[in-house]
Amino acid sequence: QTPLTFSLDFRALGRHAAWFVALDKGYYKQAGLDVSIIAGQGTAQAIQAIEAGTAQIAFSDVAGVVAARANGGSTARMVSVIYQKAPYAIFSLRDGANVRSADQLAGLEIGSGAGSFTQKVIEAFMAQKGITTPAKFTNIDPSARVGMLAAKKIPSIETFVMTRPGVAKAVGSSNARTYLLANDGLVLYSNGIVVRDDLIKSKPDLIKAFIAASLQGWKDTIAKPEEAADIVVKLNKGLEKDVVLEEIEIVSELVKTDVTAKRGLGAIDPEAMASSVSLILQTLPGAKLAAGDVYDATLLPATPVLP
Amino acid sequence: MPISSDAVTRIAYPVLGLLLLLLLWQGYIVLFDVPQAVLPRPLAVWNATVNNLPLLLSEGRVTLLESVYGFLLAFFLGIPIAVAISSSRTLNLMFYPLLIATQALPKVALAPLILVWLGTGIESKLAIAWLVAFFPIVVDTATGLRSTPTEMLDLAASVRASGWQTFWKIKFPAALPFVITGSKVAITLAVIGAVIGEFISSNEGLGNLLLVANSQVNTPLAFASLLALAVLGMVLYAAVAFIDIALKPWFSEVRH
Amino acid sequence: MPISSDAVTRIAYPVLGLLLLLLLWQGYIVLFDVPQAVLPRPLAVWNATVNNLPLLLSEGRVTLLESVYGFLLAFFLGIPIAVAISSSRTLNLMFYPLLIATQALPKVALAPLILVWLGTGIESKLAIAWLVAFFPIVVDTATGLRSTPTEMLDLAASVRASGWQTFWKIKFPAALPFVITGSKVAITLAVIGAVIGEFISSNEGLGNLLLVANSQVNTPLAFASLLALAVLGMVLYAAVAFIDIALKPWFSEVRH
Amino acid sequence: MIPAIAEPQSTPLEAGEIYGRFTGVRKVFGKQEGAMVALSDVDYELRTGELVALLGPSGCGKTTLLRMVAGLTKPSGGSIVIRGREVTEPQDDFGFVFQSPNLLPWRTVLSNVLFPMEIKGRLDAAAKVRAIELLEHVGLGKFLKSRPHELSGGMKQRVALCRALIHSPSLILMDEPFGALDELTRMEMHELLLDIRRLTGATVMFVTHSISEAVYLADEVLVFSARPGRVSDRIRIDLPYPREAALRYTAGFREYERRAGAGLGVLHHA
Amino acid sequence: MIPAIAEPQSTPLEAGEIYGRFTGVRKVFGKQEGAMVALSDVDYELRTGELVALLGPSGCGKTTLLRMVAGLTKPSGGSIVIRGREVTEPQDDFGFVFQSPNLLPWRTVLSNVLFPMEIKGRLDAAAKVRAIELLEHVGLGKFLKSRPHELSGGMKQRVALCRALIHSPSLILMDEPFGALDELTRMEMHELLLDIRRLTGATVMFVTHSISEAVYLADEVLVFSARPGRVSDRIRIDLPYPREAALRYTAGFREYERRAGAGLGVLHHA
Ligand SMILES: Nc1ncnc2c1ncn2[C@@H]1O[C@H](COP(=O)(O)OP(=O)(O)OP(=O)(O)O)[C@@H](O)[C@H]1O
Ligand SMILES: Nc1ncnc2c1ncn2[C@@H]1O[C@H](COP(=O)(O)OP(=O)(O)OP(=O)(O)O)[C@@H](O)[C@H]1O
Ligand SMILES: [Mg+2]
Ligand SMILES: [Mg+2]
Repeated sequence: QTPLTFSLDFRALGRHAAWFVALDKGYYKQAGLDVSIIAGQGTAQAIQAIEAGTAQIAFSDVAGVVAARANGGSTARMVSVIYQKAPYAIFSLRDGANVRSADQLAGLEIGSGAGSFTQKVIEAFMAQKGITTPAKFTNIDPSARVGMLAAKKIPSIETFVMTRPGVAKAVGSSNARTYLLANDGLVLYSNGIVVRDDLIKSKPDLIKAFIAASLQGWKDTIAKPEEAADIVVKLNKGLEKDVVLEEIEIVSELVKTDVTAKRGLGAIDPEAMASSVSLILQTLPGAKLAAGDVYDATLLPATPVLP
Repeated sequence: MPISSDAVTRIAYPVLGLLLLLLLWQGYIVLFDVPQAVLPRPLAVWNATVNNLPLLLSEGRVTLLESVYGFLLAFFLGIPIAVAISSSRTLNLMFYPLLIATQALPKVALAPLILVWLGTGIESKLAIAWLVAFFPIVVDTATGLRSTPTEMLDLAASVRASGWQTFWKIKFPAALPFVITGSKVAITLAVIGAVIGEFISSNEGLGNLLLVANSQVNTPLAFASLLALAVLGMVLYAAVAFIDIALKPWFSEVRH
Repeated sequence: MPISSDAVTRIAYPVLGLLLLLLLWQGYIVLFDVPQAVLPRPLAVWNATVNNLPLLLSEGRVTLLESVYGFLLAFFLGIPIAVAISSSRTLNLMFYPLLIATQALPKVALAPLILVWLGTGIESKLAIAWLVAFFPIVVDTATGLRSTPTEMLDLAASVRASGWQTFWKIKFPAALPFVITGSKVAITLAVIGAVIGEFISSNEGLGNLLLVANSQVNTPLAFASLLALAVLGMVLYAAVAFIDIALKPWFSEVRH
Repeated sequence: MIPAIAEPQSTPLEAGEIYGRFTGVRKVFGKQEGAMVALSDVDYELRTGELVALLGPSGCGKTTLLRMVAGLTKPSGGSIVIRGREVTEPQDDFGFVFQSPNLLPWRTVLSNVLFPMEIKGRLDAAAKVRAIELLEHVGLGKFLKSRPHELSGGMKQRVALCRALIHSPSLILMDEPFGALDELTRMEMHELLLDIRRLTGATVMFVTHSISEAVYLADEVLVFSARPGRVSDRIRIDLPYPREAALRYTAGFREYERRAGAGLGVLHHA
Repeated sequence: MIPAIAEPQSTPLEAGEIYGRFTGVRKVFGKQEGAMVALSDVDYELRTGELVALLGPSGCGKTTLLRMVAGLTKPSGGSIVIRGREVTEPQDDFGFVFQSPNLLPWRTVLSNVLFPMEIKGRLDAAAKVRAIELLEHVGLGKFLKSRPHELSGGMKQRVALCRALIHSPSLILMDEPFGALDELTRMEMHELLLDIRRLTGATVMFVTHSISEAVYLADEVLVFSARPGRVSDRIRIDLPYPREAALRYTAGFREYERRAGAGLGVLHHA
């Protein structure tokens, strides 16, 4: 059994069910891995965790990998893309801004995070759509965003689409409006499995084993969300099962796409990756990187794990 | 029976204060139609508390221990630092500025460093609780040590007390009121420190519960965690205040 | 010329302390091969500082103002609270526990409430800076007010000083060393408070810059922001310490 | 002689009328067990304009009695009635000299003396002139701007004396005011006190350990017995005013000293 | 008489030999301008076993001189040599009674008295017995467990006295030790001091404001002039030991009193 620490991008929530399924069902153990899952504080910090050695594997995003390589001298690399669709969503109230299309973003006030990558993505997305009037971003801490929307102190907020059940609870499901950029033409890879170059070189088999076991977890989760939800709730304190279940359903849509249905979960499409990286590079003036620098698709399972 | 009536007011007034707060809270929600995602009603928080009592207790225990250990660390490392600073001008000039510098830094920002050094276990939480809590102890103790009445120092000098003896038998007892004042601030900061530690990396504790509840927009549970933290803070503060009261006769100059 | 040589040590020692720290820092990186994403080399931070100097200065100015206003708020609201608490047992019993409770709460967790009440402008930042900083002032001042030497109170009573006069002419001056000690802790906490305020909602300030740099894993710039915060904290602390030294003759009991 | 002190004062009582009445005054410190009777059964009538000396062994309750008269502590039993009203709090026209100088360390000598006037809202030019005159009179004219920690023990006590006199009190309560002074200064202070008293008609109660000081200054000497303090002797001093230094060596003076000393258990050569 | 006090002590010097030598001792407070000469030109030879009284007007530098002898302050000029070595720091076998009682408020009376023994690592049963005996001797046997704030001014001063004597010092420095005491207690303290001195051969320097106390106790009285303090008179008191109360009323005693008084500017009836 090889001990292995895996850092999430945040503390454990419903969206992370698959990893716990793989753990609880013993997929990691069968692969000879003794995995411990630790909480993270965002995708950037997850990369810092593998750089620092507190974890060997991270759940982070392409944008994080690009930025870390460009600014921080990092050698992080994505070896499997889990969120094939970017989870970036804009929430608003039906009786308020009621954002349903890209042109509504023009001049819209959006509650966002300081230096948030999403802001830049939204800007690039709007540029793609030919919208010239920029949106107005206001920095609001993630913990306060939904509240501010509910209190009608801000017309719209951006956050991961997995927050939808929370937003629905806060403003009433009949009044919540979700606008997922990925459903309106945004092509952008997001979270996936990230490791350091030196680990790829020294222990490729270990990574392969981890990816394969994890994808098995994802497959099970998508197939049996109820069971997955029970596992997460069992292994993590304070989670509400109905919210967890909803999150699993939402996240499944990001993971199970037409592409992965054919090529298997976690697959990396070079073209999609290239356009993702070029989009990301637009947000990082001065950074010089090729798409090939940020990923390695050779460690994916030989036989695709189909959902 | 004056003692029992005193005991009654000692309980009644804080309860009254709490009731007042609850009333304001409820009134505010009703008046301004505040959504639950911002501020749940007192009753909803109460229900969340009752329903999650075992969870709150077990998580509270974790945070309690982290806070207490962090405070003890702050105390037993803070006092020597205060002593060093107030007795050696060189040390003071060399390290006090750095000490102040650590205080103006947001501890969350130091998270990656601390995690690298101390890992994701209890050590990193203690380190943060310590980092957050030790400063008031250092500043207050140093002030106390520097303001020993000169006559007392003359007394010590006249019997040729060593530096060590002057410290333990004169300066430190004379500074105790300052030390305790610093400890009062430090103990509540230790709770904050423990929570920050949990924010940075933890799967347990009230801070973790708070974040989890928050990210599910489960505000009643989030507020129940906050409530538990508040109670924890008050209990710990009360413990220090109790030591203060127990030591009062030692320092009493009061005439009846 | 003893004055000038004293001035030299006053500068030289802190610089020495800083150099020592830099040496340890660099040594640690070299020895343990720490990646830049975790801890950049001093030189990288220095370069980031120099390259972003105008930015750091302008953002620093924002945070400086927030900290100072927050501290002033904490001071001018903290003192009356300390007075109320140390003079009225009822108020003390009713509200002190609640006060302590606010301290044990992570201020970040109160973000939704504060933002909904005060919006995303400067008010919410000041509120948080105040909330973080006022407690040491309250606790220290209250302790100071409660430990006025009884003979001085007898003196006030004997000339029939009103409560107000006793406060301003006896209790407060006698408590000043405590007030200043509390202020020293409060001023560094005010910086932290301002940064937390910026974390919660702001498009400017060093806290904001830190978040931006962090989210881009631009660690040299993040550390440059931290450095700027540390300098800010030291400058503000020095300002309070200066007032302390200026007031010393007022309280001097020192024999030569 | 000391014009500034002559500020006349409107006392509603004629000299010789009863100014204060002490009935069964008693003071106990501590709770039931461990209680300590500091003073008991003090009955006395204080007449307007009189100067009463309290003489007694250390720890017999002299300070305690003075504090009760000043309204700084309440008796545990009995009552103290001043000008017809029971004392429950300090009065505006009382002046108190504490046993320790009790100066405010953050004020200069001059502003310490002016403290009572500041409190009473009478901090005018006249008050300052008077304070300076008083300080010059006690030999501290050069120390107006000094801080308490720069003074010797006796100098501090003299500042405290000036502070108690600044507002021309009608009742002056003094707790060993001259204990820390050398004989010469002390004698000058005696004359100062007698002058003030003559010019303002103030009533004075003062604690002293010096038998001859008590006899020299007082109209009446109250001798206290040891713990629990009780009045063991009342000695009326029928010596003429103004009293002069030479008086100290007369036979009559010696006899009073002897009697007071006997009350204290001291053998005094007649 | 007081067995506990009789603990003999190994003094390397014979009685009458020179114990200390003061040469041109001078003390200035403050910087250039605004400097205050507190004391100057003090030349004196202190002999082993002698009891020297310092008498002088308030603020003339008596406390300052005593503090310099004790090694608590350094002279601004001149030198103080004790037992052949210049005083630069306090000595083990010195005992100091401060002008204010200076008790530690957090300690009981008994443990305040034992403080020097604790510091010297000699806190044994014998020390405790001795402390209790001393306290009983000064009339505080019932207050062993009291805290300083429960004592009267004179009681505190007596505790301070016991503390200075607990380690049988060979040089006892006392700053107005009996100022706050009533005459009877003061006389008892005088006998205590003379006993201790006789039994241990200790050398004593003490400050007092009482001319008769100085004459009664001392082998030699040093009279100081007012600021800046200087020795204006040295009066050798050739009265027999043991001195007894009756001595106070002899003509010889009176003559000494007169001379000391004259040095202070006090008119004393011969
Ligand atoms: N706060 C207190 N608590 C307990 N006992 C006290 C307190 N204050 C005074 N006493 C006791 O009351 C008695 C009388 O004290 P007081 O100060 O009145 O004496 P005094 O006559 O002024 O003595 P002295 O001449 O020594 O100043 C003493 O025995 C003292 O121990
Ligand atoms: N720390 C100080 N700073 C400035 N001046 C001082 C200081 N200490 C004492 N003095 C001055 O030195 C002089 C002598 O003081 P000292 O205390 O020795 O007098 P003393 O003879 O003991 O008087 P007393 O009998 O009143 O106690 C005084 O004029 C005093 O003002
Ligand atoms: Mg007294
Ligand atoms: Mg003196």
